[in-house]
Amino acid sequence: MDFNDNSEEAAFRAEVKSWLAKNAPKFAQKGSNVRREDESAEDIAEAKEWQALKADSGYAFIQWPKEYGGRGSPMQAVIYAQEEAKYPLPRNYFIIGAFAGPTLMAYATEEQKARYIRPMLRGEEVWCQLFSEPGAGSDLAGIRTRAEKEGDTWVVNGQKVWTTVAYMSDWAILVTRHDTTLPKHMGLTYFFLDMKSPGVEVTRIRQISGGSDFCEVFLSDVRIPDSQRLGEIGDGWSVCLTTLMNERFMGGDASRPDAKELLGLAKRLKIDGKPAIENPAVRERIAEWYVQSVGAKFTKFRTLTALSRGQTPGPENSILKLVNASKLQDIGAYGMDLLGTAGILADVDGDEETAQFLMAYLAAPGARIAGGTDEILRNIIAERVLSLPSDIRVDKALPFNKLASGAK
Amino acid sequence: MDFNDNSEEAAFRAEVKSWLAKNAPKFAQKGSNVRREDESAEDIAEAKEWQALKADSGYAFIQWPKEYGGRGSPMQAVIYAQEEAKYPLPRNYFIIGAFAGPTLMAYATEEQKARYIRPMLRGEEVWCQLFSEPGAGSDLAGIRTRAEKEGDTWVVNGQKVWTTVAYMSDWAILVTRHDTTLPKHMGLTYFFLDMKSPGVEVTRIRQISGGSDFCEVFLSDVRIPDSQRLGEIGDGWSVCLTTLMNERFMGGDASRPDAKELLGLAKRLKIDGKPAIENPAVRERIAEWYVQSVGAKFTKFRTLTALSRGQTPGPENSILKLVNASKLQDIGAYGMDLLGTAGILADVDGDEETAQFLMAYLAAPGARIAGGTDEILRNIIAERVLSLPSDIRVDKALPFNKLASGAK
Amino acid sequence: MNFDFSEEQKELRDHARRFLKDRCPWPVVRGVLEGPAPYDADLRASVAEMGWPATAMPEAYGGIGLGYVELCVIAEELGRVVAPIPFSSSVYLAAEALLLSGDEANKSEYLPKIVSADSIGTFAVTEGAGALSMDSIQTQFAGNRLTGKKIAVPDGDVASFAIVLAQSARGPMWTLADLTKGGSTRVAVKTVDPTRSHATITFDGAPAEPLGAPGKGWELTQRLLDRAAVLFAFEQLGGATAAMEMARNYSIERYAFGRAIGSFQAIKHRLADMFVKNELARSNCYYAAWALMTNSPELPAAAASARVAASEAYHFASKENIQIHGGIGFTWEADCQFHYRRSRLLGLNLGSVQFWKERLVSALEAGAVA
Amino acid sequence: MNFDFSEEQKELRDHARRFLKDRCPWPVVRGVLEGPAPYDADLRASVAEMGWPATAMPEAYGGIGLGYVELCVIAEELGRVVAPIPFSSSVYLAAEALLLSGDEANKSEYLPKIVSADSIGTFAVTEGAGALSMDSIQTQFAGNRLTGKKIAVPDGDVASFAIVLAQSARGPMWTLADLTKGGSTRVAVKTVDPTRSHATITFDGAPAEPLGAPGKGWELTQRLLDRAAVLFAFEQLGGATAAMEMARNYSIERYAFGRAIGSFQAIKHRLADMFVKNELARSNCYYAAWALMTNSPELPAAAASARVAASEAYHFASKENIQIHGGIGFTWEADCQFHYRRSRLLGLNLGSVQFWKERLVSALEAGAVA
Repeated sequence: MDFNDNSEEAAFRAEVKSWLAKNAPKFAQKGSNVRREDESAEDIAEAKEWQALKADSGYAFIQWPKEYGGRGSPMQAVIYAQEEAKYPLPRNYFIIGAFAGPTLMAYATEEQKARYIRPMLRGEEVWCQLFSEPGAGSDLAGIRTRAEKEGDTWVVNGQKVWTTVAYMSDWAILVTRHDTTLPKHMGLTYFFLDMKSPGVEVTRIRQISGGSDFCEVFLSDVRIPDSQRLGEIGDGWSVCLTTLMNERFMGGDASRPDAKELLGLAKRLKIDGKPAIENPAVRERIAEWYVQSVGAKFTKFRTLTALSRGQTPGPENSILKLVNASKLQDIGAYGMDLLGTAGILADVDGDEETAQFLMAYLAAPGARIAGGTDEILRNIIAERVLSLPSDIRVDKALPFNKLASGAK
Repeated sequence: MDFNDNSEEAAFRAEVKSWLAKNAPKFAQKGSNVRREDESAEDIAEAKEWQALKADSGYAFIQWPKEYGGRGSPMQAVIYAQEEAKYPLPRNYFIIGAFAGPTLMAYATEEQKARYIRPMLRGEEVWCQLFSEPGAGSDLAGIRTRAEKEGDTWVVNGQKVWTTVAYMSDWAILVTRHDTTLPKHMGLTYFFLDMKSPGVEVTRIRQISGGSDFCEVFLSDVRIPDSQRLGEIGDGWSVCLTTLMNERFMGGDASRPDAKELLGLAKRLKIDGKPAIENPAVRERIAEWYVQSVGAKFTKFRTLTALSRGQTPGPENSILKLVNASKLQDIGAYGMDLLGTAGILADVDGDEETAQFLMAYLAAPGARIAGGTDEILRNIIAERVLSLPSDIRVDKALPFNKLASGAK
Repeated sequence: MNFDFSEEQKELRDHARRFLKDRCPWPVVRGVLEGPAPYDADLRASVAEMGWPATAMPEAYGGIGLGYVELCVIAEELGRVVAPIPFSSSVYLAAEALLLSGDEANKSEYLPKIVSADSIGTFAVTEGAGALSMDSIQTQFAGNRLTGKKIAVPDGDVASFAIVLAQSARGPMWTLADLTKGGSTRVAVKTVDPTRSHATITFDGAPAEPLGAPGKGWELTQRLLDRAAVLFAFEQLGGATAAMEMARNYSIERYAFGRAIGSFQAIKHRLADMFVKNELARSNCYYAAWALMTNSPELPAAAASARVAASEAYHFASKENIQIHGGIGFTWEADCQFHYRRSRLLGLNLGSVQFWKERLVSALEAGAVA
Repeated sequence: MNFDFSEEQKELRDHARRFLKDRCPWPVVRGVLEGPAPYDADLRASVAEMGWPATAMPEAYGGIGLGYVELCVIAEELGRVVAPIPFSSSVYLAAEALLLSGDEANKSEYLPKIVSADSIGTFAVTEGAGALSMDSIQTQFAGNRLTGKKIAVPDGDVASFAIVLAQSARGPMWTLADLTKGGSTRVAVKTVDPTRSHATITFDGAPAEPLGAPGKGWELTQRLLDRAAVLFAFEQLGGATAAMEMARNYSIERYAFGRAIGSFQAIKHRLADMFVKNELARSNCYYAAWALMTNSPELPAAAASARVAASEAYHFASKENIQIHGGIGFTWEADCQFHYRRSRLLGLNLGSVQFWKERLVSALEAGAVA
């Protein structure tokens, strides 16, 4: 039991380090790995340039098969990501491609693959994913966006939401409902789509935290050639599952502030004239979150170990977002509590170390929902990991248009 | 807003106080309100004597209608109970009668009422309730005890469980299934039963805590005359609901140890050489449980206020057991934690004040289950108080013998 | 036993609820969140017309002296709608401070203006991060002038006077500063809840006068905190109840997997937990209202208990309300954020829940308890 | 990255699991719960035959020196079945104390007896209620004799020797007392978990000898606690996992309302929460096993972290296992009680979870952390 690379991994890491040392600083100087709301055309151009350079050196979408420009190695993808994270590089707008790509690989024609995959890998064309809808979030198969066939063309109408990078995307993957009289999962058909098509309108969504990480996409009589259908008519759910399987990438590290930042805050603040860090109640809280934090970190190491051994990672990875999102919300609120009445201030004398707790408090509700709500994640753990029976489903057999649906 | 009796209540309380002052001490000397496991025949005789005295003075089952020997006043019942609790009186074996009685009042013949209700009120005959079964706890309507009609007699076979005072009961109320081909709730029929009938066998159940508060009752070819049926054949569920409605008595006070006992413990123990009560982490916990404890206490006061005003109490009362049972478990475990390694001892130098935490830890699992599990109580709050939709029911329409059922 | 609002109090509540439903729907709150105004002036004026600031105020100062339970009723309703007006600063803090001070001249001068809403008053105490303690107070009062800086002062940007806790040669001191008379600078600050305005006030030799007994500023502050905590707790209780109702209603309207999401136990039981926390808070709040009304020696314990229960109930209800709303819940356009912001603001305005847990246990040790 | 058991370690685990499934089913545990025997002698003998006490023991003392990760593997399996044998006292405490002491003579004398199961050893430290501190130690060591009283000593009634923390003229002191040589009285005591026996030991001038450096008894105790905490944490982890599996299996078998109760989200999500806590504990335990194996400076933080996570995971799993079983779960005849009792015993044996949270934060402050 150790934390070391095996010899192959060590060699790859050395190679990556050296490549990054040579290539990253130029971009790191200009860019920043902090998300910015209103990037300039230059920011985007720079990010594309960096992605292209990575792709040309075999460091973009490393988990992809070699024939498409990857290295077929999830472990090497992780090692690369670890090393890349040490540089403040341009924002990555290309992550949707990482799982749109494998969907194309599985379902597109050879001509389409030749046309789309390389520009996707190189970031020349940005892709987005038109899946969620206002009425279909946790229940993705409940989408209502209609696709109607007119000759060799499909006419699509509907509204999509929570679409990352839609405002700057060139192409999209899209799931639609082509037949409302079929049961829910059987009436779905999957396409890819030119985002510059007439009838596509994108607006950005503002979140509680003030950020705008997502978009709404309105589709009005958007025409898609049947050649851009992926999978058979009515086979959209299977195609979706292909995409989602590739979306299950490595759970990210916990957002900050984490237990360590709380420890830092407690060292600076006072309670009853004594440093807060000397207060046993504060110490207990720090201990609790530290245990979660370290537990999450080493859980990820267990997953990496499976990858490193060429095995399929175990289910332990499924706990990470569930743990980290609530921890973020709780630590945010508790940091504000430690600040006392001053905790309400968005900015305590311009001090970023204190402001991060309020920011976490405002951002965390999104973390508990985006990418699978707490409730969906618990269901997944219960059903897929512990093999418990599924919820009683009333929506599987009935025609979609006979299902009960609420006002919203 | 005050905590005072209104004038009518004050008058009744004075009357009760004076009656108790005159009558209770004789029994209080002999008895004890602490539950004992293995009461003697004398203990039982004494309890019956006390119950008869109460009944003859109008203080037994005060909530019952006047014509049956009560006073028709839930508020007066509460006031009496408050005053009675000040004396260590004999254990009360007669509580099942309090809700078996109203069921008889509603469904029995005049002759039966004349025969059974007064001995029930006076404690001459002890009643028990044969409802729950090993396979039907939270889901009472899932009971399997069979009743088959042979002429004017029913032959009953099955097993009941969690039956309070069955081992000393003279009579029982009983719900059975007379037809397994009908849907679950429609195949039930309700009886009362002589516990001395051939084929009735009672054994006591031992709990984790070592106590034996409940019994199992085995029914083997027990013959019950049809005249002892309460309600129509197939109407058993409605009759059950009558019984259960009367069972919803005032939620009890929290069991001890509560926040105050924890405060007491913390004053005596040391952490790092200083009294535990000076430790802010300990103080936070005490505060949290005290808030719950006071909240529960005053919630009960709000219910009493409704009774006092002649109104139906609000739903707030439904939270009490849910809050108190988990609090008991948590305080038990935390008290043991404060004791440190010595917390494992059933008996720290014969010190009852410390032993109560371990006892609470062992008793609390029962408190979270008996009389409605935490989960059933949350469902009740959600559905009856907040009017949320019921769970999806797969068991309402199918014949009972077609329902899925597990190994246990 | 008579432990509930009276019929008259329930009528007052129903009346206030109807009034605020009409006058303070979400767009009014959103207007203050997104616009430049520090509060909704129309709502403030209507509330004054209704006589709400006069509720518990003695008649001698223009009040109607209904009583504190009635003021609690009003507070709960203002909390329900996340009212964006300077009510708590003036009525729970400034007016209560004046009443506690025993200073007749100042009471006669300022209290009627609070009643008529001609003036906004506030209480300026916080000076830095961390739990409040007299050690943390640097503001000096000398020669009837104040020097120092107060942060996170509620309505500090719009108040015309402030009761200010300061150090003085005679010990901790309450002082009254007329903020319209110069010597102080106010800067509105951004907080977690922009629907209630806050400011930094810098006193640079601002004229002020002593309020209450010299050297008693810290004791008076403790008494004020206990009294205000009860009223804040009712605002929190109102917010917690409204957030629960919002989540409950959404869970019935919103369908997923062919069912109302409120039929899933994950949601149902979360809502049941909200109800439990809210009812425990309500019972604690009623107890505290009784203690405030009767000036009971149990007030410190009862106020702390209500404050703790209501802070935690509102925190839970407001965050889980967003969670139950799912994706839409954390958008700017949704209304969930109002409770999420306000619960944090109210939960910190008088000091954190930990601060109040400590006060509670101190009160338990001192002995006057339920 | 190689952060998991190796194939060999997994084989050891599977082998141990099969062995214990066969040799330590619930009736064996119940036999000790209900009977007069302090432990199951057959199981103890078989475990010794399997060589488990030798797992991490250096070959010089009769061990096979496989290593600490392997001992952790064994501990997890013993925890799963709530093994009613004096293993932890001898192997995690007494043997580790001897190894830490550096006392060759005693190591050579006692360690082989632990390996062969000829002797049971224990560590006697607790003297009263409350968190452990050197102040609380009254037992005196003078003139090679011990005087004092130790409570809640694991296997104190059946151990033949004990390492005893005492005060001495040269400061805190470890001493080794041969309990078979008179001068001490042992009284078995009733605890929350009668499947593991405990005793009060009164030393009345019992002969004993110093163990380890004089004056270093407290430091040695700290180091022993860190090492033992890792092994106890694995027992707790095993118990937590087994309790979760028990609840999971029952929730699939048990039907209510026409459905397996495991199809209700109230139950499903509780089980998911158990899984989450157990996986966090597992990851923390692996980290601690690594730190123990490598004698890392991170051991104090890693051990405390594992101890906290595993204590809380087992507590949660064991109590919610009963809850999911419903009525049957809190009967004496059901097997749920074994985990419920053992989780509390293990959670307190080395000091409470709060005691370990404090140790954790102290270690974080000291700096060597993940």
